[in-house]
Amino acid sequence: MVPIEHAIALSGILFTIGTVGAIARRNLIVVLMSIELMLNAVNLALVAFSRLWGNLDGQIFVLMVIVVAAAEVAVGLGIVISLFRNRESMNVEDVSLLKW
Amino acid sequence: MVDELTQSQLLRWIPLLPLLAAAVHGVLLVVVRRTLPRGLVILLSCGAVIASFLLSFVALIELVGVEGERILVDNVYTWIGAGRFSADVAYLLDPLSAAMSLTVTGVGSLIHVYSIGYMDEDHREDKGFQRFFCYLNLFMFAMLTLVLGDNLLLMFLGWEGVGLCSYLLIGFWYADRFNAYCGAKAFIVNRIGDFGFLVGIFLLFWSLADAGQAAVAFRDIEAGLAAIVERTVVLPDWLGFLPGAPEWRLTTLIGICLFVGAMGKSAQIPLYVWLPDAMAGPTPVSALIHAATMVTAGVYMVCRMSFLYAEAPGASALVAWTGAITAIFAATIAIAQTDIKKVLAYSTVSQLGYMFLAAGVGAYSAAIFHLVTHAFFKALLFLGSGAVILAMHHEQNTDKMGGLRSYIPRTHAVFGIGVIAIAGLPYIASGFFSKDEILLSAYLAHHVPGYMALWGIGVVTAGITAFYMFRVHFRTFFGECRAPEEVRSHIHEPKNVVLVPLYVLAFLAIFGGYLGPSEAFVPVPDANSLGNFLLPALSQEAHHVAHSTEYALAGLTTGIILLGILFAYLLYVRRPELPGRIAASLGGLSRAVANKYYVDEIYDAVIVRPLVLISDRVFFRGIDATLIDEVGANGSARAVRMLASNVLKYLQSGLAQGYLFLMIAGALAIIGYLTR
Amino acid sequence: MSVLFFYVFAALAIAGALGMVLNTRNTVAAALSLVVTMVALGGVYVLLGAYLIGALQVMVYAGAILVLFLFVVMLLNLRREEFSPQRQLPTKIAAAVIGLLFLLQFLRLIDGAFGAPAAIPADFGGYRQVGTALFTDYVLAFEATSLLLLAAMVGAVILAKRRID
Amino acid sequence: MLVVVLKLLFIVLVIMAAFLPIITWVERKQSAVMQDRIGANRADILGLRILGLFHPIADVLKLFTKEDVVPAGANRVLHLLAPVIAMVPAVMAMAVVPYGGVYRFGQTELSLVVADIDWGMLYIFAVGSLATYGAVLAGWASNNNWSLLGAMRASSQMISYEVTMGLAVVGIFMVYGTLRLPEMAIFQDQTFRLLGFLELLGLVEALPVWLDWIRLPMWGIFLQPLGFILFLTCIMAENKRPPFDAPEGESEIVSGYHLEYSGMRFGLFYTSEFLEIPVIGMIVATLFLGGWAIPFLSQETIIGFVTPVFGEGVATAFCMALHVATFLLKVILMIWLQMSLRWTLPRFRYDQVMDLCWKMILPLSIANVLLTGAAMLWIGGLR
Repeated sequence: MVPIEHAIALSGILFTIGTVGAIARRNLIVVLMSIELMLNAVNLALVAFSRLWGNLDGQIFVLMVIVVAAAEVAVGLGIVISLFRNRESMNVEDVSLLKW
Repeated sequence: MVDELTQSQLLRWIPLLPLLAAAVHGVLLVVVRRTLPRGLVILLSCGAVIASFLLSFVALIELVGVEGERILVDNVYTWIGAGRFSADVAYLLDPLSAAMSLTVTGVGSLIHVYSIGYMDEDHREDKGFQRFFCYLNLFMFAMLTLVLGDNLLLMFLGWEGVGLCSYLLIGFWYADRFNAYCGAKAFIVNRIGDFGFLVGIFLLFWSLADAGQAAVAFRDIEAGLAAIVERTVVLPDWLGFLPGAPEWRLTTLIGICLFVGAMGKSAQIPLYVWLPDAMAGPTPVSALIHAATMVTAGVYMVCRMSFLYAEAPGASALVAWTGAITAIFAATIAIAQTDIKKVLAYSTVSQLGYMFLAAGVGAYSAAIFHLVTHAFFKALLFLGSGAVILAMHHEQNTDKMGGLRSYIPRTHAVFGIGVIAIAGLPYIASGFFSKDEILLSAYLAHHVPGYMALWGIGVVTAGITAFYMFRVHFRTFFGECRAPEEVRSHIHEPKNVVLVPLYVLAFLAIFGGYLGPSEAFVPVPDANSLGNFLLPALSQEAHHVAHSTEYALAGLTTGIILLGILFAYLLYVRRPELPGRIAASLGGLSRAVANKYYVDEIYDAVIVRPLVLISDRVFFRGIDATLIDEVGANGSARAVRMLASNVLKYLQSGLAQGYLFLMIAGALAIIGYLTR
Repeated sequence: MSVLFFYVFAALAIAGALGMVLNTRNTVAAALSLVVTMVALGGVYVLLGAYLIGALQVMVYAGAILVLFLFVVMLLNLRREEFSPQRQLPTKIAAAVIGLLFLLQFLRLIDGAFGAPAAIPADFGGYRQVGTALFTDYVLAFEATSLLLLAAMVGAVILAKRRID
Repeated sequence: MLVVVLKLLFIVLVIMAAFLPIITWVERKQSAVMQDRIGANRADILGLRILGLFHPIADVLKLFTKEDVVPAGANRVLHLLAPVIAMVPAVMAMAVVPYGGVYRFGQTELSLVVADIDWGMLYIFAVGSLATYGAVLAGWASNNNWSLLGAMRASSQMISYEVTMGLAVVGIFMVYGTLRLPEMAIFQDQTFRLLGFLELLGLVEALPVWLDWIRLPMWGIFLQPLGFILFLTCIMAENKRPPFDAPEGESEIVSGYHLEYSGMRFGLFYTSEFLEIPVIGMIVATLFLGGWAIPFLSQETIIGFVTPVFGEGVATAFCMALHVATFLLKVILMIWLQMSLRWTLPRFRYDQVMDLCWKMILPLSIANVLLTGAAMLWIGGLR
């Protein structure tokens, strides 16, 4: 029997890693992947809780999250591509025009 | 508590039909911007009103058919439902509202028909014709809502509605600034009254709510009133001079507040000033709104709340005295007016005074009776004057008239009937019975302080009324014509569409009184049918008095009336030069009277100017412009801008990761705080 | 047995995640290590009784999303990161610190917060149960997601389309 | 445990050791036959060359002895890893495919499937979706633009066809009401009256009894013909062989993603490709051809027929063997079908491949789902 606490701890760790990656990395694609990782961590937590309470809603939520993630990736990569076309760069810091 | 009463789906259509007509007109005029052909307009508007008249008649028959408590209700839907407070859009037909609605719709239909002829020349001018009938129908709806509404809120809706329509119609010929000004004046003065009315409603509702009887429907209020009858309120010291201070009964206070509303709507001292100016509107409007129906709304309201006033002697006394003083005050002003419509306006004010006098002394049925008869003959008079004005090509000044008898005999006849009716000659005038009943009840009202004085004032006013009405009549129709030649050549009888309503009204003006004469004069069983019909709806105890006293009083009154007529005859037919000399000899007094005692000027100086000054200097320039706009709105905005543009903007680095960092940090902080 | 598997999968997942984040030279390698994480997570789901989710996890994430990532990387033909590998230190430190704080906070919160897992019916989390729930109670949300996907598709096409001018 | 291992060994050995070489030989021979050549008859041992049956062995020897080149500037690790990754999914997929029913010997029950999991089809899809990586990584790792092009073609083609493949079999799932392959096989063990639809349509009150004998096995191919065609197309496109070999496309991008591979690593790609052929066969056979089921001949019948002579144990074993044989037969049939298709059809142009997926198969499979649902509701309503 899988210990639920550890599953949730795992999700926390993955989420942390994803966060750090999303903050620290400059490569746009890697940032996107880190966000995916964060989403997955959340999914894991949801699944763990659904197992904990014996309630399927959590898994439904996971399905929704997966769908959203897919959509997000599609649009995000679209942005990446057009960005790369326009300024030949993958560096997040090169796209900081939208400021004061 | 309404549910076990007899339901009748019919009632809702009485107010609804005119509303529909008005809506059609309004949509066409405002949205589609097209006017119907004249015939359709007439068919629609007059059709709607006449239909609702017939409906009210049917409803009356249904009502008489009801055994037990004579009440019909029609719950349309729940208008406002909030917790234990709920106000329905529900219509209630009891004898009182039945009489009212019949009067309103009946006179209303006649005047609608009359307007077809009167507004004739407006129908080729821009949309005027249709606009007029749109307003008129809207007014009918509002008035009927006021009359038939079964709760205070609905009544208030109608109350405001009629105010709006009166404003719109007074300023109907808005091209002339003066008319627009008169409309505004009427509206504002009414607002003052409405404020009092509203306060009264709130006071009543909350005091009932305190007693756990929260209600707005009249019947519920009546039921719950017992809970607050004993309540008293302590007046502040600076009101110590008031009679009965420092402790008043709550009902008295409520009654006074409501009566303030009545003052405004029904043009009582001190809020009567708008009514004479309201004559700026078309004559049918003056007849319908400012004589027959709307201005009587106050009287109706007092009668409707009679159960309250019966418990509020102080308020009743105030009502009675206000009515009496207004009656004689307006009558004296009317003596010196030359504008025919102004005279009628002041006579309306004074007749309303009569009604309030009656209501004040507790003779509500008499008040309603007089209301009905007055509706008949005053409408007749106004329409008659309208006919005269038409004939004289919109000349209203009686100085420019005279001797019209020979030019327009029919109009002369009907107008004469109206004059007799209002003067109240026995048996041939509807005015006689109602006025006499009022005076009688005033004479018997021992519970009202100074009732003899009230009665005396009533009698004198009767005389004065007779005098000035005949004065107008003589000045208009007798003597030699003072009109300029080119006008004189065109004087003509109005069209039949104008005359027919006049005939009908003339008939009513004569025989309308037989709706409810006292047995003393018409010795048949249940002669005072209207009174007996009304009694159950009102909380009033019928008075019993020896016929001899009635004869004596009536005789006295009649004598004084005849005296007034005689004076008028002497002064304006026999010796037309006398009045000028008398006026000259009286000097200042006559000038004061001619200038309506300078009341408008006084108000202007004392209230209007200071108010305007303060509003402009202090409230507008001082508080609004400076404090709120500059400091409040712009100041805060400026502050935010400074902060943002100098400090906070550096947070927006454009680096998404920076935002993410801040977001996480914030989330951490919140979580840490919540789970500390 | 399953506990053992769980720890193996967990270790794989963490390793993959770290590999993804720490690999600053090679984007494809990063994506691959993320694939490892995804597959491992799929295993964890199965161990937690979410069979359908497990399968979908592998199918969607490992099978589609990450392939999409690789596809883009190849399309743009990013051999190595075009910008200097040395990063300004403060960002890294800040990220590390905030991450650490978050982790501590999280662990503090979940420490001993849960009781024993509830008893679950057979084929809990199987496609039948989840599907039933999805198409009865959550059908509206389901439809909404379909709309979301449509919008995302259109958006992606518009974004990535090469402007012809 | 042991049983599982045995099953695993059986399936792997049968497929890998027995099928693979033969398939390669068949490929050659069939092409030769279809192209009217005398092919694959050179390799000989001691001068005897039985229809070139030694060629597979020669191939293997050649591949092992060839030099193994890693191109300059390639990513070594991934370059090494790619072929293996390409190999794995095919093998994993075999785990859930039943090659026989459930048999009881005395107390013990033996079910001839390695892993009998409830969500078998999902498992297959999941594993299959991983197959993309092999090609993609190979193409990217070997630092060659042709390879890269091939890899990109491969990735997009496979992702696209995964979607449609999933949709194509939804109809089957609806009919069978399960995702578990053994159950599917059992379901297809039934039969149905060919002319039953006449009753359903109300054309006749009740069929005459003798017509009841005109029956068909309840195979997916009969219940879901459209689904069968679509699924076969998709799964063949997944295994990037002609006519779907745009990712390799010798004439355009010089043999695409495994351009830079040589020796046994190329061999691995080659093998995985050929390995997928029987796997596809197994899956299709299980889904659409009734798996191990023998039409009109249920397990009880066979056992009951043989038992009096040889006793129950033998009978069961016989039946088991019969079932496995049937299954392999069907698989071989499928392999033959794929082969002939591969040698019949020319290669699609790349855009045609994608159009076929998104503009033909996707709408058709959705339509198939809708039709199936409607039909099931209708029939259910009639029942």
